[in-house]
Amino acid sequence: MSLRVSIRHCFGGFQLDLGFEAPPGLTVLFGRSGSGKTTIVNAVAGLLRPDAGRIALGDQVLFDSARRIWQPPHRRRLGYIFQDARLFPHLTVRQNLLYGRWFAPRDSPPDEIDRVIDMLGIAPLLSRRPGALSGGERQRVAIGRALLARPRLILADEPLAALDEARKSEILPYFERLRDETEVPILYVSHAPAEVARLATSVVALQDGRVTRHGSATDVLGDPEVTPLGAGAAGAVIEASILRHHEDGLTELEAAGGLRLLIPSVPRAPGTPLRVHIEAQDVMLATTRPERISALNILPCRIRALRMGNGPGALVQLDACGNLLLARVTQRSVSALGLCDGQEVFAVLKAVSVAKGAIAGGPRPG
Amino acid sequence: MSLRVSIRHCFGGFQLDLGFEAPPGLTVLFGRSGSGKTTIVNAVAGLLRPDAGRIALGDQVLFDSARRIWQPPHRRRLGYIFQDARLFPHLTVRQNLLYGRWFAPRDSPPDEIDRVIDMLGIAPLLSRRPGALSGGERQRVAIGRALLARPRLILADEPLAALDEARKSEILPYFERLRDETEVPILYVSHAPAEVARLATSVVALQDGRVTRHGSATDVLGDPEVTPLGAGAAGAVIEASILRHHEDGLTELEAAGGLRLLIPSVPRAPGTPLRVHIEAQDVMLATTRPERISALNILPCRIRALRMGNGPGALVQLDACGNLLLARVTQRSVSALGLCDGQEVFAVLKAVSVAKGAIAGGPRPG
Amino acid sequence: MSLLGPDEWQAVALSLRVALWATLAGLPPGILVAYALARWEFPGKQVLNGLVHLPLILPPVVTGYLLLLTFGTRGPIGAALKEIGIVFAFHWTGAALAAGIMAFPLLVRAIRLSIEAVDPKLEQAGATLGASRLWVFATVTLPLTLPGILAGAILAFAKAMGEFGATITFVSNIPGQTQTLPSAIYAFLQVPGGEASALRLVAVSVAIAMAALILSEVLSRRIAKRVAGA
Amino acid sequence: MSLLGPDEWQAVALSLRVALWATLAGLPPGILVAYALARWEFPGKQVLNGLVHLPLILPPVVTGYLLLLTFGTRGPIGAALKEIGIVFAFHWTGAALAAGIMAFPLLVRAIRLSIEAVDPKLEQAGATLGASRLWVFATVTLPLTLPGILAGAILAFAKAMGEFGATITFVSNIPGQTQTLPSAIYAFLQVPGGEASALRLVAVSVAIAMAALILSEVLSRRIAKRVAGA
Amino acid sequence: SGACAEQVTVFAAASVKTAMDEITARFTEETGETARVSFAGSSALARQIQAGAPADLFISANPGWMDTLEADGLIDDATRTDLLGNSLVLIAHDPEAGAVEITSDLPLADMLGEDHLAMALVEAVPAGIYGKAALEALGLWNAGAPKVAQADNVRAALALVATGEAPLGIVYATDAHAEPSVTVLGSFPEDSHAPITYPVARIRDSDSAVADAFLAYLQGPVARAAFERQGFTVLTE
Ligand SMILES: Nc1ncnc2c1ncn2[C@@H]1O[C@H](COP(=O)(O)OP(=O)(O)OP(=O)(O)O)[C@@H](O)[C@H]1O
Ligand SMILES: Nc1ncnc2c1ncn2[C@@H]1O[C@H](COP(=O)(O)OP(=O)(O)OP(=O)(O)O)[C@@H](O)[C@H]1O
Ligand SMILES: [Mg+2]
Ligand SMILES: [Mg+2]
Repeated sequence: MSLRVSIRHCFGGFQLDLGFEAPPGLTVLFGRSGSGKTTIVNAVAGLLRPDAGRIALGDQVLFDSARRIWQPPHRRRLGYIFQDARLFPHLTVRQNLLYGRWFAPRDSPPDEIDRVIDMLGIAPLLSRRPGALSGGERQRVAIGRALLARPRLILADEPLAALDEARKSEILPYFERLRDETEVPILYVSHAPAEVARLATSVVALQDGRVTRHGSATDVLGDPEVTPLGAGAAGAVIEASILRHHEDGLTELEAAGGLRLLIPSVPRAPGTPLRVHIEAQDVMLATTRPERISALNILPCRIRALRMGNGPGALVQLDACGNLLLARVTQRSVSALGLCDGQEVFAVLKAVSVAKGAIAGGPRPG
Repeated sequence: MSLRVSIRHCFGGFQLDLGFEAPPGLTVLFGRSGSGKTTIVNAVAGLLRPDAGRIALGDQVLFDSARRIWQPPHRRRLGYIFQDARLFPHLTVRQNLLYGRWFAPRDSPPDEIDRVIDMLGIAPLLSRRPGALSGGERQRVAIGRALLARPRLILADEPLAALDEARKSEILPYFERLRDETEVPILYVSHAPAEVARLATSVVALQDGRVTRHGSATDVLGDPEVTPLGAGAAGAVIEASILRHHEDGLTELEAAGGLRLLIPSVPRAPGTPLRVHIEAQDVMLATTRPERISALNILPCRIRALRMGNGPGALVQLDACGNLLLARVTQRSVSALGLCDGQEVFAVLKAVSVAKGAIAGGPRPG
Repeated sequence: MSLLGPDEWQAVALSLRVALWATLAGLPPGILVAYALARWEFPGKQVLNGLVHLPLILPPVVTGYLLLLTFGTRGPIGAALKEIGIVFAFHWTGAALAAGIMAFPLLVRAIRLSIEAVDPKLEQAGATLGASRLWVFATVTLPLTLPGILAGAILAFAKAMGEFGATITFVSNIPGQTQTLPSAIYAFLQVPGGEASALRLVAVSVAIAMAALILSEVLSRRIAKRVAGA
Repeated sequence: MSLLGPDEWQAVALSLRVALWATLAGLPPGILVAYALARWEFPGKQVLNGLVHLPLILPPVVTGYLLLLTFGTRGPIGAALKEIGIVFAFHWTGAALAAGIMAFPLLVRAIRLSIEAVDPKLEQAGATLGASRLWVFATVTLPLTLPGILAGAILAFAKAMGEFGATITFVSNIPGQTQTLPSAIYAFLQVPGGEASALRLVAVSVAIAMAALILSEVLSRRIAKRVAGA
Repeated sequence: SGACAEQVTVFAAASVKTAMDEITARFTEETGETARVSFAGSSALARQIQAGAPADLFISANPGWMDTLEADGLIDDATRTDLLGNSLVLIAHDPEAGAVEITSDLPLADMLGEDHLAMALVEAVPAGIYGKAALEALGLWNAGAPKVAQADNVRAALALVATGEAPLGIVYATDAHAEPSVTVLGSFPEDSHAPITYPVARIRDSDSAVADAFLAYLQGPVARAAFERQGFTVLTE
């Protein structure tokens, strides 16, 4: 089921005017503070009625200003994780979690509740009220409440911003599973490049209420022109699949053109598609194959383009067996190594760099 | 001025029992969701009266249960950036920003307000009310409100969590300047390893209401035993100072033992102390000096310790001219290269990796 | 207890019954009207608002007289209701009606203020989770409004315990039937030497209202504590 | 306008003056008491709370009589005040006092509810920024309580416009001095055939109160809009 | 429609409460029948009877309201009787005050000085109406009018004098009679105002079997004694 959004809205000084289609899977809304992300999510949720436009989820039209269609929020069957948690202060954590269930069809697997509670680590909080929770605890309960409503569409507005890294790494796989194993489309607002790279099926980049770039995660994140993430986050996304597992705990991946990559073990069956986000700053270049070095991935490539930055850095687009790869190096190295377009070089990258938070089950084809 | 905290408090099931001394500069409170960070900050602010203990800022005792001393919050002259912004809904953004000024001594530089408003990018919002702001805008106004109160102590509870990377990178230097150029101690709660590494003079690691580790940022972040940041964040911190600026935009640093490092230009005068956080996963090892490679920093080191992980990885402690360095490599590389304790190796690291968000003006000596 | 005579105990019992009914029966329409005034926009809203406040503005005698004209056995509504067996005129139900109407503005204002203080964002959260407007009202708005409902109820109860002008004008002062504490007090105050008897009744009335007041404070504190999350 | 005679116009003007003063003079102590009841814990809190509600519970005549005993020229307080030139007895100020006291519980309850709805977290934020309790009250609590203050004021005004029992008992009915609209209305209703005259005065009274009501709604909506951030 | 047959419901002006309480108690003792009395202002009671109140008898303190009911055909004209009479007195707060003769020479304005003369509402309440008529007849009204503080009923006027708020007042003799903290200065001449009467009548729709018996009892010796104890003049034989 895909979500089609095309809306115009005006708040005093702020103009929102955009359209995009979120394919099945997880679509990240990405943009600076005040660019209109929450406004879009609210419009999809039915909490804001845009001045004009149309919003449709699959066949179902949620809003159409031309045809005067407006579904009220409670008919849309959403799970909205608000930017501010918005827990019900008079209900216990358990009652908050089960709130959506009262109104949802009763066809859920019986262990789902326990699974979600476990994943979020909120079992000890169940009988408390939101007033007695910490910021992160509140946010986790809000995530649980939305997920347990058995929604047809999940809206997540910076759901993990208040959480520590360890907790994030426990919750991220759940979103991955939601994305991969269910039909529920997810609209996800995030500022964190690692989260975006890991979760996004498609990315909508926003600026001042307009879409500046929209496409698959691979496209948007691999384009050195689009670095809304801040320069540090530029990187390439390679679609690969698991080739085999080595005995010393490494997993070997194969991408297009027979490109092989070694990464720390991923507990999935061989053949599983995987997406790998390789940050430009983790890639070194060498003109001869380096020997006796700890890096396990030494990939022969050809330089496709060389872009000098304003500072001391340069961004190099590489073609590795047909895969796009980005490397960020200094201009001093460019001249020391005599790098130029079309040159054959070796990209050097560590197995652990490839692994860090940037591996994800690839989105289902289609 | 240093802040000494030693408190005991009990909430239903949760027990807080800890003590630490925050030296001048910026102290990061670091720990998982629900570990007691906000509780400590509230106690320092005077919003929570702990069951027992003592809190002193320099000579001034803010709280002492034994001597029945209790300074009410408004006498403490704080700038508290709340985890939830807590803006005054009936005041405009400008009135919110200036609120603390009514009560502060009037000795502030006249351009301070404009400087803070500029840094936070909230000039277009000044006449709005908080109800019409986005989440990130609200958080920025909250930061400005606290900073403009001319506090003697800044309490920041995840101040940047709701902001995009670009905005963060605009605000972080301001905290650095506050830390380095004023006497105001800062107690800073953060989950983001990059922020911690960049800002912290000292780090207090918390777990379940207790201090598990406390020391200078260099110590806590360089200890491979303490990786509360998640494995990805383990790294070493090297205290260096600017040696000179090169014409191609690079800056050369010198650390203890004459160790030289090249990083993208830092706009500070030669001689300025700098702190460099080098993540373990950004360091490669080679047994012969690599040639014709883009990495600019190739540091001769001796292996001090080799620690095999449970997975496929290993953490290597290196001595680089007396500086501690950490490298995360695969066990396969360890055996391929025949790494062992005491061996001489080369640590290979890119200038851009050293630079990424992990450079900071070193804390003043003392 | 020999503090009061049998007639007087009857008046106490009747007053309690009247005040309780005035309060309880007033709550559902009071909540509805308060919600409508707080959250809806509709034509005639100001008229409704004015009507609700009317008993406060009019001298109680006038309110009582108007009630007598409309709900008396010969009044347009009174006659119709009598057909279906509901009688207000010269009956304790009439005293409850009068007290309820006099207390209604207090009830509505307190509840309305509380409803206006409920954060609409919480109601929105309920809606996104699938709760219709009615369910959101029942599960979010109403529980969060409880302190206001309690405050309104206690105001209404106190007012109903003290109401006299409209009641005596509407349903007279028939012992055992419509003689509430305040009308008994009134009668004592009309004759020489009745002050002492009046004072005893005043004391009883005040004691009852104070007990209700303290009960409401305790309840309301308990509610507040629960929401604050202790 | 020949709708009313000169005496009646005088009563209208006096009623307005009395109701306005009763409301305005009641506000400062009303806000103080409401704040104390909402936010402080002190011995005798329940007693204060009871006292505040007393005028609601007592028959107005009793309240008026008690006022006469304490604030009359021979009463303990009245005598003292007379020394410093403040007279309530048989004076419009006495009518304002009576109306103000009768309206006080309504005022306090509305304001108290509003204060209780102010998020203490905002007050804490004010305190951390250096505002003392008084400043926090003035700059945070009070502005956020405005809707409740307005609601309380309009209730009090309406009540003061309609109050009669306590007023006439305390200051009686001296045309031009203490004859308010409600006592004029009462007088008309005492004589056979006086209904029509009473009705005209009722209409005037209702018109004034409705105008005040609508004004308060407009103001309160404006406040709400500002806070919601339009 | 009246009340059920075993009892009689009397609507009586509140000022006769003390005597009526005594009379109904004796009536029940003697006959075993109950008499309930609803005490309120005459105007309220009359309007309720107009609206169909279940009253059997009406004792009004204001003949005007009885006239109104009679005109409306609501009472049994034949049963209407002037039951009680009363007189007006001038009272003072000062216990030392000596008796005065109330004539047109009474220096009312001087006696009041800056202070007030407490009366019931002079246009609305019988005691006030009679009082005003008496003052007018004596030519004292113009001097006294600006000083009159009108209470909503006689008892409130009495209270003003009792507390000393007003030094002088005009009330019924029955009220002054029972209030120890006022002094009666003198009675108004009977011819200075219309006779003060409390008419009683049976309500036309009354179907109480006891009503006639109680009406007779009210005119009997027990009732007479009770009324007289309260200072009323009993006008029936
Ligand atoms: N009023 C309260 N009553 C009971 N328990 C409380 C109360 N406030 C906080 N707690 C508990 O105390 C613990 C510490 O809370 P605190 O807010 O200090 O956590 P934190 O470290 O700031 O977490 P986070 O990163 O999620 O904000 C939590 O387990 C929380 O549930
Ligand atoms: N009620 C309102 N009235 C006027 N302007 C508003 C209102 N709500 C939002 N805005 C403005 O609209 C813009 C978009 O707001 P929105 O909340 O969608 O931003 P966002 O992308 O979610 O930002 P953030 O990352 O900070 O949460 C902001 O500039 C904000 O100031
Ligand atoms: Mg937002
Ligand atoms: Mg916290």
